Amino acid sequence: MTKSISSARADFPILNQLVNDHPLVYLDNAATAQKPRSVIDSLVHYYEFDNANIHRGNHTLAIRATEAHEAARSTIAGFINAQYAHEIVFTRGTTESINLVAYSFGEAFVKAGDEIIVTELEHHSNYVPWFLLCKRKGATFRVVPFDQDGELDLEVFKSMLSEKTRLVAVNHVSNSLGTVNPISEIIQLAHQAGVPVLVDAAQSVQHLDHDVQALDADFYAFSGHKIYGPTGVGVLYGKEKWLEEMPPFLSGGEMIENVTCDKVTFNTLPFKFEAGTPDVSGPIGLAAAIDYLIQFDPAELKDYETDLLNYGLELLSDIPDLTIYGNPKHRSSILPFNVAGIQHYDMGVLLDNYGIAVRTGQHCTQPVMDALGITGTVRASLALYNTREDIDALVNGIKRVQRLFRRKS
Amino acid sequence: MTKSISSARADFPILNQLVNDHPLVYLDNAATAQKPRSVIDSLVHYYEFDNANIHRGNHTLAIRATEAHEAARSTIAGFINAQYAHEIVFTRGTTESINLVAYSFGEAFVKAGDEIIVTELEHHSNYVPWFLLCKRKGATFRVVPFDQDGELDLEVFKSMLSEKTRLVAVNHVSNSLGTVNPISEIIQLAHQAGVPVLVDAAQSVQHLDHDVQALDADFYAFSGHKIYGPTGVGVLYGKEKWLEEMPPFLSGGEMIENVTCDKVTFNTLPFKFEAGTPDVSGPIGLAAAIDYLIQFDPAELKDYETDLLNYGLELLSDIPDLTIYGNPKHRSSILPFNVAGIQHYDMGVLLDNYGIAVRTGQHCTQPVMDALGITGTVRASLALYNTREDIDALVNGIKRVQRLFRRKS
Amino acid sequence: MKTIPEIEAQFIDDFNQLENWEEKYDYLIELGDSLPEMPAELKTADNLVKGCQSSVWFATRCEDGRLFIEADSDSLIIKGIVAILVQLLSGQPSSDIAHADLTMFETLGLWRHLSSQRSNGVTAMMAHLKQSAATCQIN
Amino acid sequence: MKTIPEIEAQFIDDFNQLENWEEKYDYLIELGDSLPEMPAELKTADNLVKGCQSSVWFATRCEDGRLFIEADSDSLIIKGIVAILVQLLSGQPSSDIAHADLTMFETLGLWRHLSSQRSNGVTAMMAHLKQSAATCQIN
Ligand SMILES: Cc1ncc(COP(=O)(O)O)c(C=O)c1O
Ligand SMILES: Cc1ncc(COP(=O)(O)O)c(C=O)c1O
Repeated sequence: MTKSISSARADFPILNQLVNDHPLVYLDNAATAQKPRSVIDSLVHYYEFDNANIHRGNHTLAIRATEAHEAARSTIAGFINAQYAHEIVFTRGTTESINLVAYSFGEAFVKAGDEIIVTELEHHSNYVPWFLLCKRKGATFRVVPFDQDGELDLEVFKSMLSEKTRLVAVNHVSNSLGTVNPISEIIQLAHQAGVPVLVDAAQSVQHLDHDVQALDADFYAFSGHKIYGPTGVGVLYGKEKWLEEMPPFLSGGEMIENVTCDKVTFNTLPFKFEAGTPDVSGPIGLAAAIDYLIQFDPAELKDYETDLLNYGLELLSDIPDLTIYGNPKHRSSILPFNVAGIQHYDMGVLLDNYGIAVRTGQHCTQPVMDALGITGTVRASLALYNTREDIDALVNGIKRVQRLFRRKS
Repeated sequence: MTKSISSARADFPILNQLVNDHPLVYLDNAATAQKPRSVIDSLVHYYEFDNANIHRGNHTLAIRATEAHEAARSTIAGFINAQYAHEIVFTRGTTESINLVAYSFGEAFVKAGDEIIVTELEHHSNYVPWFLLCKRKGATFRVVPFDQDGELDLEVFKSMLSEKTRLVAVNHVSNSLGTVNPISEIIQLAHQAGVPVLVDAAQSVQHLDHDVQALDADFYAFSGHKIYGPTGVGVLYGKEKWLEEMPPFLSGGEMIENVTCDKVTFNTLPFKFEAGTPDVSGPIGLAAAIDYLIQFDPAELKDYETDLLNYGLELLSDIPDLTIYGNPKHRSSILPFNVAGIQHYDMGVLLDNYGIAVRTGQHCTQPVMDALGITGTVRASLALYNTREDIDALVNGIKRVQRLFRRKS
Repeated sequence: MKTIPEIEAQFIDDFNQLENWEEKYDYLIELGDSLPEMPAELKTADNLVKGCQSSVWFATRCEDGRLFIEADSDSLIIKGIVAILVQLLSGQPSSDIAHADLTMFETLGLWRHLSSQRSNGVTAMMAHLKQSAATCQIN
Repeated sequence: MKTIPEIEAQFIDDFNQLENWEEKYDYLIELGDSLPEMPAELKTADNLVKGCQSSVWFATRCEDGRLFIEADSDSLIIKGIVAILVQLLSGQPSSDIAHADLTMFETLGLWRHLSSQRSNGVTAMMAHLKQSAATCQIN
């Protein structure tokens, strides 16, 4: 028996509160998702019973903590269908995962004259590290544009791929428009040209397919906090062959095999990339989040989220003076809009007074905003615990803000 | 009224358990310390009421989370007496803090022919990053040796300081011997030569003075998990003038001011060094740990911990065939030893069967072990909740293990 | 001309008389509406205040130790805040501006948004104005 | 010669008869004591197993598809484990070694230490031996 989606909401303690005298309507899930009770409990259990430094301890707590931490690695490997658990490197989040690859893959494989391809739809975290890598190495930074529907221009992408290309870095879902990029096709095209692909899955792993072997992704990065897990933990998946060939990134305890005065050798995967005492509890909480998520039937969950998004798109498009941004063939969980005459910041602040949490501004995607010729958007973003009532509340809130502003003019 | 030290133990839920049918005796505090109830509660409260992505949100949860996170920064700045809160950069731990400086300070200030000075007493985390930096830059890696008491040779240190020296990296307390290094004197000598100093405070901040301005430390690094805080959060303090002059380390969201196709500018301190969604809850838990710690009278706490250490040294030195390593003038909270005929690993495994948690092996200080000509030690290490009864249990445990082995021979 | 504390007291009084947050925002937006229009040529990158989520421009002019301020924002809420700052500070002796603390914004009971670290800009705006005030001397 | 599973069953039996952990360790250390001494010249860096907290050396010799093992450790507990491995595997057909799973160590009920990821070395030791077995062919 799978868990029913309607039972989800009650599992998230934070949702059961008043904000500014209104029941909280949390629609800022693309920024960070809330945590089910079981995730919070897993952290409490860890600190109340098992906390110890891991991997090199011989006492019972250290062994329990190590087992829990490494079981979490296996859970996560299973969830994204990695071939080996040691292809899972724990990081602080998507941003650190991408930086790790930019530094380490960059050191090993990128030199002057080479090219890196990203897209105009990227979050700064999948844009700036590559931009800076190119600057450091004298490589060329190439950006695939998107069209007015918010879709990547695959013809331009194909024309950019060449024997100079060292890596393609692209998100599966855009965090500002919600575009679902044709990630399998992009990976196939890149692989035909012999180029590896890093997938920024920060906005997709919690909603869409996440089978790294089916996708044939070379690198796959995501953040725990956006998939109902704790803050401060993220994942870098890398194919074993790449991770083996890459030099370490951070150095220090844990990632060392041998240190003498004039020579240092490194530990095996994944520890080579995990210097210092890890965030022991973070992965444990993340595994609890995944255990929570996989209780639902994936097809049912996807239908539910798609239905909710479409309901939102429909209701929002009925609001006068409201513009929805992008019109991609496939969109995931993100509703980006503006209302004429009301700045996005003002909309956010005023909605908050009705207890409605949305995000406003550039969403760390300045190139997207520049391309659209706007300073920002209001972004409502959905999670599995959201309901049609949440959308209704949002729509009502927008209308009330419109009335407030209309009174003024 | 300050809190009495004897009341501390009851605040740590994990300590109240049986391990292998014996009450847990936790003496692995240098590896990681346990967490008081208030720290665990602060995490639960955060996730049950305030969780949100921070800094750019305009809704109530985002504001509450931002306030809590930034209040934590101020608490920590106050605790170590930093001049400005923006001199506090959050990291995953001491290791990441040191790597940040090695990369960023290294990029800005270290070139071929320059020299970096570390000591033979360093943890790998304050050794390998400098070793690798020197290799990358063609700089010279210099190591101050220690003598048979486990004290650094300051004459050698003085003779190494020159106009080629770019940085001195040294721990305040050695994690394998417990030596309290003359850190003020080292900083003064370095400053006289115009050289900045990074203090690895991983083993000192929880026990000894930690006033960065009084010490005049240029950089100061420590881990939350060793000072009763959560795993996965650490601190890098840097003097404003250094942090201002250093280039960013990781890049992506949060640390960006402006991104266009051909130019990227960076945010102000401390955000320049904090790329991506931070571990929001980690610093909140760390601040709760500091709030817990400062309830005690510092002088009383120091006396208590010194007394406990001396009690341990006294009792251990009465055990036949037991060697205590090092004999420094000042030692802090660490009891390193071996028993003749019993390998450290065996001692650790067997003590665990009596519920006693110690650490065994090299303690990520292979150069120390090499200098002592041993493969490792048994290390018991103390925290504020330890008691004389814990030491008694350790001593009894050692004697029982000795008997077990004596039966065999 | 009234002093900064006097004007502050007046604003606190005004806001206290408003019953609910809708009325307060109404009043704030009205204040923004009453702000004299800022010439487009003054909306330069230099006059843009960093650290605000919305665009906020301040142009300052120093006359014999007094700072005169023109300002604008693309957010009507922030424009209201900006209008309060202009009414409070524009034409005041620069030394008074340098010493103003403006904790008033916390007591208006309106926008926790505006007092918090980064989302707001009150801090950033004040820092910007204080910097201008610092270079504005009596001659 | 008994097969690996037969010897395994014997060890499980032996350990089950011991009453408490002290006795089990006693027995383990005895097993270690009975291990033929390993010549010092075989304790090379190549023969040192990586991933163990204590030093563990394995020297292997292939004779007509059978793997012969000499071993030592500076830890008496690990030496006991090593002795079990030698009794189990030394002289066995290399293909049997390649397929041995040695979950036995989990059922001995002694050392959670030894079954966990890194602190132990049983995994590392087995990986080391399986690698040697893989190159040991019948000729
Ligand atoms: C002296 C010293 N430096 C650095 C570290 C590394 O700290 P962490 O592993 O928390 O990054 C430790 C702790 O293991 C330590 O004891
Ligand atoms: C598409 C995308 N990539 C990367 C990131 C960065 O993730 P994090 O801030 O958790 O490192 C985000 C989230 O903000 C995102 O939405």
